Amino acid sequence: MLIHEFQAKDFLRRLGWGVPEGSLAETVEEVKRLAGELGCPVILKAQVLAGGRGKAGGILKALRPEEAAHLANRLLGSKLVTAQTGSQGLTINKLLVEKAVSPKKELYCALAVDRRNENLVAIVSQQGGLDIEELSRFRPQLIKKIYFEPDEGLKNFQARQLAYFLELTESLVKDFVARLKLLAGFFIEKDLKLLEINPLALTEDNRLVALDARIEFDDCSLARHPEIASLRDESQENELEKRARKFGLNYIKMDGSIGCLVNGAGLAMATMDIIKHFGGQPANFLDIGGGVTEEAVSQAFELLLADTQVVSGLINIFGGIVRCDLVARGVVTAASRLSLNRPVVVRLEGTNVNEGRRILEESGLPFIFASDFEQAARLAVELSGQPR
Amino acid sequence: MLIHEFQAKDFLRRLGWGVPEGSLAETVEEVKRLAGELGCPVILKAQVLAGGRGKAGGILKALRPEEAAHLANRLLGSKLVTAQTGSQGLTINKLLVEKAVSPKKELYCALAVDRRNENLVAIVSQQGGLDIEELSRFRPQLIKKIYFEPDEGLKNFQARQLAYFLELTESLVKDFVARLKLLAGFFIEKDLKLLEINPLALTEDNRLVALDARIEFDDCSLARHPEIASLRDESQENELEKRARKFGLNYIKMDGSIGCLVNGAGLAMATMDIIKHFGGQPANFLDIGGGVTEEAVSQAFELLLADTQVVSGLINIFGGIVRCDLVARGVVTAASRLSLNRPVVVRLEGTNVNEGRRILEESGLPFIFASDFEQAARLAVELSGQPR
Amino acid sequence: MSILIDAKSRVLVQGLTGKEATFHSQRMLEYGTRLVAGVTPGKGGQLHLGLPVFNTVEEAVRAESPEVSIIFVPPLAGAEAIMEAAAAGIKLIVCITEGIPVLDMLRVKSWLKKCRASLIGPNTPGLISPGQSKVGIMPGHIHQPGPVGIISRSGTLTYEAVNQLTAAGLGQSTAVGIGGDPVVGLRFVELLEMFRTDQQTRAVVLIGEIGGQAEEEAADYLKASGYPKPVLAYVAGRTAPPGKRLGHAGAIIEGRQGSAEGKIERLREAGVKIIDNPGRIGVTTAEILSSLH
Amino acid sequence: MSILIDAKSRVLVQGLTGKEATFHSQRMLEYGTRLVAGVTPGKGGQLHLGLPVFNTVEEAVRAESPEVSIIFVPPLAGAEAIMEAAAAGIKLIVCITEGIPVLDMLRVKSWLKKCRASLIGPNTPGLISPGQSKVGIMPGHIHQPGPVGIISRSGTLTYEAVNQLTAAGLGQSTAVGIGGDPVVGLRFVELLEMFRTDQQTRAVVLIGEIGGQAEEEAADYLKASGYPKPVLAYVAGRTAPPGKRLGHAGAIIEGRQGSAEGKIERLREAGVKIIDNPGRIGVTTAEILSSLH
Repeated sequence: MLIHEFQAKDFLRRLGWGVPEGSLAETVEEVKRLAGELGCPVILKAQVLAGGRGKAGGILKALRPEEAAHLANRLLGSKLVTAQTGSQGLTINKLLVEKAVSPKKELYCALAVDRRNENLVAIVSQQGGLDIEELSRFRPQLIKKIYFEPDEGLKNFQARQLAYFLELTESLVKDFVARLKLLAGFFIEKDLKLLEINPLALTEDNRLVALDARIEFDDCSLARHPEIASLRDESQENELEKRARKFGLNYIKMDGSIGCLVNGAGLAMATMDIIKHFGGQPANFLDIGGGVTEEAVSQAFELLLADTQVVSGLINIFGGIVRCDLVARGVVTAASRLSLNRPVVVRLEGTNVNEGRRILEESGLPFIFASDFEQAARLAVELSGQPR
Repeated sequence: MLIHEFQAKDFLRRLGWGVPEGSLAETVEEVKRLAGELGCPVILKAQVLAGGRGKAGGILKALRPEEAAHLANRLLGSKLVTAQTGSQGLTINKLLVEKAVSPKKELYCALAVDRRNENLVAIVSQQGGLDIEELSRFRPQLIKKIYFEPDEGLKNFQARQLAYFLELTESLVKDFVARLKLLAGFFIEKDLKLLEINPLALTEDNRLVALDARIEFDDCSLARHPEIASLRDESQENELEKRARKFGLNYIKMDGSIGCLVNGAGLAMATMDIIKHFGGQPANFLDIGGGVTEEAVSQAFELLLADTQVVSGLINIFGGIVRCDLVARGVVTAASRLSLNRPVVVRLEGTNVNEGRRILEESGLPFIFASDFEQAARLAVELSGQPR
Repeated sequence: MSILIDAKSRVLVQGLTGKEATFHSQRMLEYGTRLVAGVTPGKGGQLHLGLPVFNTVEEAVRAESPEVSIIFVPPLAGAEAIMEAAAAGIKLIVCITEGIPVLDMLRVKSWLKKCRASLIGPNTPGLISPGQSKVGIMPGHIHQPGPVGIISRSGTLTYEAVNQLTAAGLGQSTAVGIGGDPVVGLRFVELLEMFRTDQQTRAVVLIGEIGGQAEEEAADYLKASGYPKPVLAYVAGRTAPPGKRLGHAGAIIEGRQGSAEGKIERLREAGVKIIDNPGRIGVTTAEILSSLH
Repeated sequence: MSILIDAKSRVLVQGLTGKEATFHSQRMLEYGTRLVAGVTPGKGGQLHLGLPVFNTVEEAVRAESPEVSIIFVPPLAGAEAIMEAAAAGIKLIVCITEGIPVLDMLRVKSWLKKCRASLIGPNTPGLISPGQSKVGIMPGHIHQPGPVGIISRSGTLTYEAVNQLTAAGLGQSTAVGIGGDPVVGLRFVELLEMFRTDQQTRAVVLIGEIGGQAEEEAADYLKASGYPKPVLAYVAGRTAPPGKRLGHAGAIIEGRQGSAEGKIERLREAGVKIIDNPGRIGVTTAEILSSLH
């Protein structure tokens, strides 16, 4: 679970890190007032839960309070589309208004789970900012990584290695070591997946200031951190995706014409792959998961049909934990409620397949049955009007 | 550093463990009042920093408040000599007055550092009480040990293994697991060497109550736990030993006639061994340590001579970190202050030996020089009037 | 032969008395899996599905000597269940549980190293040596004994692959789901090595997925080892949405690896037969195997 | 030959710029020890005693390739100093520091296992291969090269033993202080094994102490290995006061081991020549060695 920049900076502040002077605003008037109080230039930062805000115009500088108000007026309530939001974008409900900081140097500092080494990793770079990924490819010598285990924590000497790598002055070394250790403790205690400070500004007066911060928690651990779970901002979720999550469904909207309902993420991806293979375009990724209920299946099918771009549907179920009859009942319920007006290809296999097929057949609804995966995909693509 | 039973029980109570109802008293009147308030029978427990109090008469039961007062009058201010106090015993300044608990069963529970396995160990036994050591020799199947690492902590499943081994009822299993984990966390956080609850009573109404508790902290870690260091009860230390500790000296009073001043614990033990080997009796163990100052040496020599049982002295120094000249200066200062009236054999070797010897010789004091370890010991024994 | 489990494997079920575990344990017993005991704290001494239930894995091991354990417990108890099994001396642990926090899994991996135990999963359908033993939740009837080894990061997609193979007349030696989580126990490489020396196995099918580096590692291993058996692979997710990015750190840590195209390219270079159409896993494998003669 | 260190060993000093470290580093340089660098955080770039100082062990290793590190830091920084050396790839670490908390040392031991590094100490005078290299704080001049290996839990008592040997005309191959703390790095057994195959060493003198089980382990090892060289032992503390007891737990954990008599008995049974009079360590060793001819 990603949290907003202002929430991440709150955590950083509490852990002793310097952040720019600033405050959150939800109206143009507040932005103008804050710009006046803080003293211009100020930076307005759109609080949407996605990266790539800068390039998308979500981070703007204002030289006067009037300009701040003008920009805020443009940003607040609008949708910001970044490389990570998808084409619908995310609504800007809040702006973080910060006094501008002009750094002498921009560093990079992050803590993350490294699944490859099955360890935690602390990463610093002498050159932060937007080009950090390019840097990691072409000038890896400017980046230093230190691995550590969750039970052992980050050691003083490891933090020191990073501090000296950043060529900080001796007084900052001690500060940085102490704070990075607090950060690592926080990371471990709260089950983070990522904590990134980029850029970490080194100011003219030799202070470290976190100009931007990204914190991502492990969704699987939220049950043991209710105080973290409560930070979720539902306004930043796509309506369909939010509805899906409520029923334990994994749904991601895409731009094609074939709506898919599948059990299992791997089979769902394979279903999309095969649709493309035959020249079709999937309208979504939808995994109903293993512990699904009849009601959730019903919701899933409604979700699929709620997408007006969908021309044909494809239900692909390989029963294991999930029983085909349960899926069939859920689908029939939803189809009856909605008056099914688009062709839906059904392929059932595995646990209770015969019972499932019987339920669908007896529903009298116009399902088209396929005998195997490949045939199902072919049919769905044909019916979507985009055959190869 | 050992703490008192009442201090240990305070920690246990804060960690959710049941302890008998009771309170601390320093006067006979308080004891009587408490006995009345708690309701008899009560147990009076001498708060001295040593084990073996029960067998030594430091733990007594009173059936009426008057009896409690009577017993308190006998105990308070007296010296309790147990198998672990040495012959001088320890002064009883405080009594813990507790309402008597009659257990259905006496269990044993401890956490400790196991230096052999270089790990922490949790130990439980279905049969606690005084015979636990015998039990460990003759019925080891009644004892269960679980090893765990400080960074990993005690796991739930490990605590469960211990709980089921104790054959607790299911509701107590959950309690015990939760509390034992808290105990292990405390052990690790505060750098304990030992935490022992013995006996751990299982009462008729199926509660666990810690009847006695022993907590020992690692002296080396006290610098990072000032709140623990402040629990030290100096009134429980031998005056000479306390004075020694203040100067960083390791002094233990014994019953012989030859006072020893040595650098290094191993050489100090070897010095005592060789004295016995030649038929003498050491009056003390005294290791001046490595980082000793001239003033500390001086204090050490005064300490040695302050023991009126001392007939002869033996200074055995193998200079390494410690310089012989520094030792010589310290000794001369003390000897001059005290008017040295007993023969002292000196054996110096190692760093700055010549300078040391010169200082002693020029002092005009009656030191007797030995050329090697064996000769020094022989001379000291002869001068103590106990030749072989 | 087969790898990891066979008809003689003695299997413990952790969390046996739970609803899901009960359902799947019944299916395993029906399949012929030699379940010998269950563990549910607080239910020690009971019988469940005819199996003795113990409070701790330690007691179950002492009484029934299981060699394999399959875990059905809630996500936040998953890591401890794995550790308990390893500490009690179980050498193969299969964790069905989904949703174990990733930091817990890092701790588990250190623990397993100390205990020298192997883990399959978590978030796996388990594994099956058809006709011998099923330690998992996959539908047993779609499998049949035969020459194809399967290693998969997916659940239902594995069933799909198995179903296609069986339909094409090809049975399986062992089919292993390694689990879909970021941190899992045994990965492609270790299992490929086991299949390498398994006499029953004549070809291996890998079912990969976008994300992580398991496929790249497999490619490197296959190239370096001069693998003696044909290996086929389908990598799911070529058309998947990009998904939420793990900040810049992801790119710094993982470089440019993790994409379906990258994985496919690396596997192809290592001599792996790439299956583009996931509807043709069975027939492609049959073609390859018949071309061996 | 010798064990662990010789004239070529490149040695790093952690905490070099401190007072004690400075004093003893000068003595080591005078003795001929090949000190190559020092580490003191915040003093990187300086020269001290003519040696380059680095901020981290990692930098020192990269620049000067030391193989051995000797540590002089305050007690509460001791454990981290050892870990830092091991993490940087140093394979032999000598920790002079006294008073490291025992839980810190438990953590250090796990860490060393992962890094495959060996530790001498803490709370040790260090080790010396006379005439070649001294990595410690012992007075160098009392040593001379020769056939006797020494392993000791004590500090000054080791000097006493060395002095007696030298006086008896016997030099030393290597003298190692393993440290007096409850948890230390290398113990008697590992070092006995090194002396076993060292050609220069013709006899080994053990200096033991009451407490712990190191002597008992040594006895078991000697008995089991059919040790080919004469071993002599003096165990200090037969007359020591009983000391404060570690509760009942001590007895439960350690059983009846740990007393001087117990240790002596076990060593004697293992064929070790017991020295009763610590004033006769040198002459007894000389007698044993001359009787070999």
